Amino acid sequence: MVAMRVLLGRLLQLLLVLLAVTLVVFVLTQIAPGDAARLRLGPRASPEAVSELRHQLGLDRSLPQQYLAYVNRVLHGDFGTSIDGQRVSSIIGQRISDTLWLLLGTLMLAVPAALVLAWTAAWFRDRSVDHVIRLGVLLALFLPAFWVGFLLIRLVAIPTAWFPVADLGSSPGDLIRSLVLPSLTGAIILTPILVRSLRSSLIDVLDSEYIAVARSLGVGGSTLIVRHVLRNALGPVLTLLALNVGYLFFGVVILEATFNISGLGSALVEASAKRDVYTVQGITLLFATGVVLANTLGETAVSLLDPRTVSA
Amino acid sequence: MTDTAKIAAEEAPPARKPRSRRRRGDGKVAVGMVIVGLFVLAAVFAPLITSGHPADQDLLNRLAPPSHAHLLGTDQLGRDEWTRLVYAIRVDLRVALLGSLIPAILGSLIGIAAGLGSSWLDTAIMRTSDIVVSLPLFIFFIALVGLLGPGTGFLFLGPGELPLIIGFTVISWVVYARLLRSEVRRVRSMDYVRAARLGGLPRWRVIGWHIVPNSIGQTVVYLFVDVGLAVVAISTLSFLGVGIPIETPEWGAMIQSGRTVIQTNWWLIAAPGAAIALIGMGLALIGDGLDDRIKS
Amino acid sequence: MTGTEPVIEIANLSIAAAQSGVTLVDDVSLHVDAGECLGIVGESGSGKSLTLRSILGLLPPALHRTQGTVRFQGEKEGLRPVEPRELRGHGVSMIFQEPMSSLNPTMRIGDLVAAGPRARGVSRRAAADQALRLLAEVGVPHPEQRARAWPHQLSGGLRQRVMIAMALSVEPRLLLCDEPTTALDTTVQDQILTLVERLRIERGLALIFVSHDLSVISRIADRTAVMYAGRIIEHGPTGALVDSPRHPYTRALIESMPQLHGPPVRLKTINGSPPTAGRLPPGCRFAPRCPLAVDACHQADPPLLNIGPHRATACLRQAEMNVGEPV
Amino acid sequence: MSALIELDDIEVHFDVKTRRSGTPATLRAVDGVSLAVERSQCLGVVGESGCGKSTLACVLVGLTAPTAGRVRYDGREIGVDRSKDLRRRVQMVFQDPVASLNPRRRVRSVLSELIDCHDLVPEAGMTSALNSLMDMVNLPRRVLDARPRELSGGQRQRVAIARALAVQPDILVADEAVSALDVSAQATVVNLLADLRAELGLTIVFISHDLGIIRTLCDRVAVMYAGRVVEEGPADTVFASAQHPYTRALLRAAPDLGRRGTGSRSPALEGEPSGALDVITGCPFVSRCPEAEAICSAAPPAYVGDGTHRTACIHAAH
Amino acid sequence: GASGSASPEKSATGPAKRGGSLAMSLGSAIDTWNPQKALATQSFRVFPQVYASLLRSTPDGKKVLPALASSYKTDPAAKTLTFTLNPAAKFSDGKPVTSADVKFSEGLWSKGELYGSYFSSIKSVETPDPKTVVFNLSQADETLPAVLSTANAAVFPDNYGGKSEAAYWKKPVGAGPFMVNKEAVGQSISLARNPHYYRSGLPYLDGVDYKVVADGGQQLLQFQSGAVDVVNGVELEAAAQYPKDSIVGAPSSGVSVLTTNTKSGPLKDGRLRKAIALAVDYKKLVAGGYVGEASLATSLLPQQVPGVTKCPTCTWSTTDLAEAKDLVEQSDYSGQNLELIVSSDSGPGKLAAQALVPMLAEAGVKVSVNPQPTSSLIDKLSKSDFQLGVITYSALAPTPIDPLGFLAATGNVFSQSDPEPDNKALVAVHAASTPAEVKTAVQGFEAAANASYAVIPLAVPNALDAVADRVQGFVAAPYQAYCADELSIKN
Ligand SMILES: Nc1ncnc2c1ncn2[C@@H]1O[C@H](COP(=O)(O)OP(=O)(O)OP(=O)(O)O)[C@@H](O)[C@H]1O
Ligand SMILES: Nc1ncnc2c1ncn2[C@@H]1O[C@H](COP(=O)(O)OP(=O)(O)OP(=O)(O)O)[C@@H](O)[C@H]1O
Ligand SMILES: [Mg+2]
Ligand SMILES: [Mg+2]
Repeated sequence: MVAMRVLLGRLLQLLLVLLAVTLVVFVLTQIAPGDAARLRLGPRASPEAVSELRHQLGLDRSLPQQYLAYVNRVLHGDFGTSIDGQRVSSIIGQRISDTLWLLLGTLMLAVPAALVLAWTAAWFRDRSVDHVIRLGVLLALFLPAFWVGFLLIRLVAIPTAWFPVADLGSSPGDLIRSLVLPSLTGAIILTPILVRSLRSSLIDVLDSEYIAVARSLGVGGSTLIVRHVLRNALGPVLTLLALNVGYLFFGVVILEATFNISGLGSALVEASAKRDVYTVQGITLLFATGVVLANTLGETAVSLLDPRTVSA
Repeated sequence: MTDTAKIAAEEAPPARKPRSRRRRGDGKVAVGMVIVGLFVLAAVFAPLITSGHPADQDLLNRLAPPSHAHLLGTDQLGRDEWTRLVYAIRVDLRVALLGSLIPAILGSLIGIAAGLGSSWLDTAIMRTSDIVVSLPLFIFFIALVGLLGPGTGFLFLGPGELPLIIGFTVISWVVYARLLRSEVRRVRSMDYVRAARLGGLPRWRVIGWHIVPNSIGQTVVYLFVDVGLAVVAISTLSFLGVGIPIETPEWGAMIQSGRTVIQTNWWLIAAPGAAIALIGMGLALIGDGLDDRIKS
Repeated sequence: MTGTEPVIEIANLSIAAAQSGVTLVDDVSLHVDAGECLGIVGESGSGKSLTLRSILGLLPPALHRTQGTVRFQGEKEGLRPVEPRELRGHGVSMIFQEPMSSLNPTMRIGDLVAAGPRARGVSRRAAADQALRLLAEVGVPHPEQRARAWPHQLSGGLRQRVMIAMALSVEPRLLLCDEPTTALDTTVQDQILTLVERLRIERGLALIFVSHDLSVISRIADRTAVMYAGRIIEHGPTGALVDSPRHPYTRALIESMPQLHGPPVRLKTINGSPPTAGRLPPGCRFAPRCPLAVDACHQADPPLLNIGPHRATACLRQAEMNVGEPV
Repeated sequence: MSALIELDDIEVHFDVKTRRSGTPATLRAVDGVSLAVERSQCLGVVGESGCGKSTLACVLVGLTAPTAGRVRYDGREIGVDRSKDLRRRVQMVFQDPVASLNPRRRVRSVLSELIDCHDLVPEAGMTSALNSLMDMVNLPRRVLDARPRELSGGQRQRVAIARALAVQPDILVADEAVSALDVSAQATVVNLLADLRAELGLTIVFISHDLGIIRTLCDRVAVMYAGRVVEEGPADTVFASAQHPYTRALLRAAPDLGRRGTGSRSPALEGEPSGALDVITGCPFVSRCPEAEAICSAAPPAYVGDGTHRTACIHAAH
Repeated sequence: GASGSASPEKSATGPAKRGGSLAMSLGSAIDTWNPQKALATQSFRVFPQVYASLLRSTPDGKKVLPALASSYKTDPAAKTLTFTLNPAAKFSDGKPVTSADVKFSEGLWSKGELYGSYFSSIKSVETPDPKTVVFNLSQADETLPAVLSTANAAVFPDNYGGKSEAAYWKKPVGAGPFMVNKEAVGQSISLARNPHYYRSGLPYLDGVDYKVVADGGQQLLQFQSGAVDVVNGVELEAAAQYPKDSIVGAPSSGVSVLTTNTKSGPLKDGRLRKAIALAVDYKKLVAGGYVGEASLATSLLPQQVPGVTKCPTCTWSTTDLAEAKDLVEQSDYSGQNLELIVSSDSGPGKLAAQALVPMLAEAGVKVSVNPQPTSSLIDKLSKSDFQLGVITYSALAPTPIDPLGFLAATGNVFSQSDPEPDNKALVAVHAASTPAEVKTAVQGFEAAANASYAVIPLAVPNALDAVADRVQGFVAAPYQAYCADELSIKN
């Protein structure tokens, strides 16, 4: 009942944010110089052809009308056509899998690593292990991802020739091998962000009286870690992850550029350089929706996990 | 002997001050200050510690290895890498600083307004910031700057710098606003603030002397980290070809252009990256140290 | 009380901060007999909680025990030296001050009370049943219903009852109470104290009860130890200790307490404030504030000396105090 | 009656959202309280947590606007938006010694700021004014140059009192001003307040849950339960012959050195204070009252008693 | 040209074997499948794999060979050109190539906005029978066979094989050695063996996978890691990073030019344009901006192209800083910043553009470099939305018609300068019957171009490809039109 209510509230907010997203994306592309029709048809097209296409694209209508039409199109899953004359939805379809693989790879490395490091640092807090981890985290926080990628390529990929340095493989084996270095790079960037907050939230939990109580009752080992500590630290981790999804997407864009992976990120960079408005619109909208969904999912999970907000 | 010991003991609290003065986090702040200080000094006295101008080319002496004349060798156009590395501090730090300070000030003002203002203002600001944080702003940023191009310089800013600063402002005011709002709300209900109000102090004085000074601690801490992150972001964006023009000495662009010679002249990539990480860490150490200090 | 075997015996316990090496608890020795309640009273920061927590090895990571042994009377064997982790969940349990923060917010009441037995290997069913019995025993109304509730749904008094049920769930012989009633209202404090007393009698529990409030201690404790700046400075049967304190600090403590009975009097005060750990004065730590202090008091820290059956004090001038200035 | 400050049927209701369903509800923090304090008198207010003591204090000093009712100062009605001078006359000392002082300001600047603000002494006299404030609260003068973190809890609380005194108030409202202190520091502060009252003729409203301190310090005492005053009268009468069953239970439940022993007895009172959210039609205490009768839950009992001692209980014998 | 041109051909070892596929990199995406509209050089590297023309040339471009046409003959007056189609010539869908297809295609060629002028001498096309095509010429045209051997003269199925025009250009069908299998626009093109290829037994490869790797550094990495077998157009500055023997160079048919917007902005002033030309230190530019992998330009048209000769009166590649400064002084230029656009994708120019900046600054001209992806560069150039641009254009056929035609079609590389000399030269070359006449026409054009300084040749960059060891049969092709049908994988 209450869970329903939480969910409904979230959903409402989600709609609101998505509306804002479409508005931002729309404004974004309005600011862009150049005329979509002219860009599409090329320099040699006749003015008649251009104005014909302008009409077809609805560019001759008022801005609010255009916006409504745009939202309407998007709602019907129509993201328009790129300069190259491709359906934006098919570009997204082609490219999304690489991006998802990268996200998955990065998360699969970063989250466990962050848990282990944060746990170690929190458990041995203020001892040398903790200091080393914190210093390392501090340093890693400011490593430019693309630079780390280059170094990995130069120091690992080329000498060993184990890992492909571009594209994601198609067979499972190749895929995994080609994901190793990009994911590692992503994890090197993401992990420190997670560790920093995770450590302090773990310390909060470890220092809390209820952990002392559990230990005083002889609870220990994995029960203590999982049931008593992690359960309580999970909320902050999820919140943090959800909050960082936008940053994570940015990271994936960098990874794609660094390792020449043709996912959505590189498509976005290419398209915006080409002033390919519809493609930019489609991809940013997709990323934004992803972020908003992840946020909503994270927040909902957190509030569902916390009995204080849900239980009846 | 015993007498002096006794006196010492009685005066203990004030006399042993030095002990308490060296607070937690001082070591970190010191190390951070040294690192950042060195960078700042290098930027200020760049002409003294480098030879020539960062744009000076020596096309006949391309990709020279490190030597006495060229501490880090030369790049593809025969420009002295060390000189570019040092002059890049000016660009990167200037943009990062402005790109963090402006949102910090703006966001803080908004945060204070939200924390102190009426509840509908607070609601309005917080709802807006809710929406803003749930947007992939960096993605928008790439799209926007990519679509708009770098533009020309503005006042003392070089080409491409103003869009970056504006972009950072749009992205990070939210963090500051939220941070300060919650701090202001916390401090606002502290008894000493209520006491100040009861004492009849004017509203602005309560805000300026009691609420704000006690609220901005975390903001300052975050500001240091944020400047470091901004340096990383600037270089990342120019790596993606968004932002600062290529001929400007800028760490990200230097790494990007060193990419073709990664095999032979790896230091052209290694040095700027190390500079980014180092100054970031210096800034973060100061921030962390201040944080320790605030928390202890 | 006399003649019974002690349940626990703590000898020469010292606790220091790991980094600065500052001693926070200094050479504390205690013992509690079966069914007996030992009260520890002292001002904030005097080291009461640390002493108690160190028994179960629950010191904060920045602190560690520098010396001292704990000997515990097992169920079959006699008094023997033990390590803290042996006592956790076996023979000793503890109740804390803040009933809210002591309960894991993400676990239901029933699971919380069952956690101890579960850790000892009791089956889920049996532990759950036991939890219900315990909840009823500590006076939680509608235990079946409450067992499914979350901690935040309970009032302060109920939370503390749940905490006590949790402590009892491992069938302790010794219950450590760290200011369990300080955060509670007067009437609820009264209920909890009554409950603890009842349980102690019914279950034959030994108690160490820590409080900064001598009146609470005087209500519940058979014997009382007074702590000051990390040391026990006086120790004796509660009645005797309150009626004729043999340490100036104890006396000052009593005199500074407002009374509900007798004619209202102006409170007595103690000069200065307690020393900070690490900046102890030479000699007796109370000397700088002591109205009776003589030169000798500033020279060396007086040891805790027995001055009669079950009574000890760490004051050079205890003899004068016995004769008694007007109390 | 020549009351210096008077509360007339004060109600403070908060609109809150219930945690369970998020539906809005009204929380009756203070529910019809009338009190009067005469000049140089000390009124003690006791009651359990959440009964509305702090809210009442905030109404007195003008930090909270009452939902209904009037506050009168010296016969004049005063609201929340008080003039600077009026504001100065009612000062407050807070509970938490840590939160009650600005951690970034030295004692001197905090005090002189307030004195400045009201132009109470000429610029030249500032130092001596500050020194005499320190003397007044029995603190060494060097405390003026200390920061709060360098002071002990008792010292801080005395600085907080000095701050209140700096603007030369007529009334001091002390909200649990000593509860967070150790007994020895507590005694110092209680004595200080008693002295100030004697020396300066200060009027004091002293809020506490510690009956012993109230008894030591106050002339009159008001016992609150669930936002209402259930009994009010001269301290010695109330302590000697409490009329309300709740007051009696409170007295019985309070631990006291003079009444020791472990003899197992039943608790003075069962149950816990009900939430302020519940709608109360009759006597708020009815659910816990050992003497409750059917009529008690029908309507709130009227006060019985004489001009000095009144009790809101049908059983009160006056 | 140190590393490159030393080994023009990778020595073939052993007999070629069938099977396998190769991965090749492209420095930028192809801009269109329609050769009549293609501007990007990279497109012309892909076209020969998919399309076939009536004729083809040897890789070095020196000799014209039969292709879809098994033979051709001219009448004595050289006014008709009669082609007999190879009976084996089939499109990749198995349909035979007929004279109707050629006639249809010719219609497209001569209508082409960019390259239509190449075919201006073709008056009409006759198809006496399915396997014979007769081109009636307005005049004798020596250059036509060379033009007909390029992708500009690719043969498409009549009426697009029944498809709509748009659908056809999405996935075209040609008679080349391979056919389009899968394309991810802007990223990769996967070609599969054409089973109906007219040269029997060829191609050896089962497929070719092109992928766009715009970044020179990435190209290198991918080549080193074996992800790419052939790098088409090695970025000059990365050439030294490749294994020595993997680089294959060919005499370049391209020129790197600095083009100016002569219609608007300060560069309307010819004096400023000349000043810029004189301010450049070409030797240093070649050494630094082209990392030594180039030679000095002596003409605006590619020097390697037969018929193009050095123009004696031209001042290309001369430096005179003093005069440059004077000219800047005299000009209307008021010191504002000029934007210099250049392709950010691999290929020569990015470095050169940056190298130009201080040289021009010394003469008092302020320039800033703005790299753009090739596609938006072309876009900006063709909209005259630029001030300065560095681009490299290449001849696709061994005749001056090709570069001249390109220059004319693009308004003198988008400079919008007076098209008169281009057209005049074009007509003259078409009409020329002796090499001397060609020479005169070309030199007249050069002189006019030199006088206007609308387009300034900067250098003749080497065309370098990197070829992995396992590739056999790779031959460097100066005219880009390298056909992969003889490529194979070593055992
Ligand atoms: N984690 C810690 N690190 C350093 N010092 C500590 C730590 N925990 C406690 N202390 C110090 O140890 C001393 C004794 O603390 P303890 O908690 O035992 O006091 P207490 O008598 O229980 O006081 P209270 O009545 O306030 O609970 C205090 O001076 C305190 O400052
Ligand atoms: N601003 C507010 N908004 C909502 N509810 C409030 C607010 N302030 C106080 N309350 C509620 O009003 C009731 C009375 O609170 P108040 O602080 O006056 O109690 P108290 O008697 O001072 O308690 P304590 O002894 O715990 O200090 C409580 O239930 C409290 O939760
Ligand atoms: Mg304690
Ligand atoms: Mg209160």
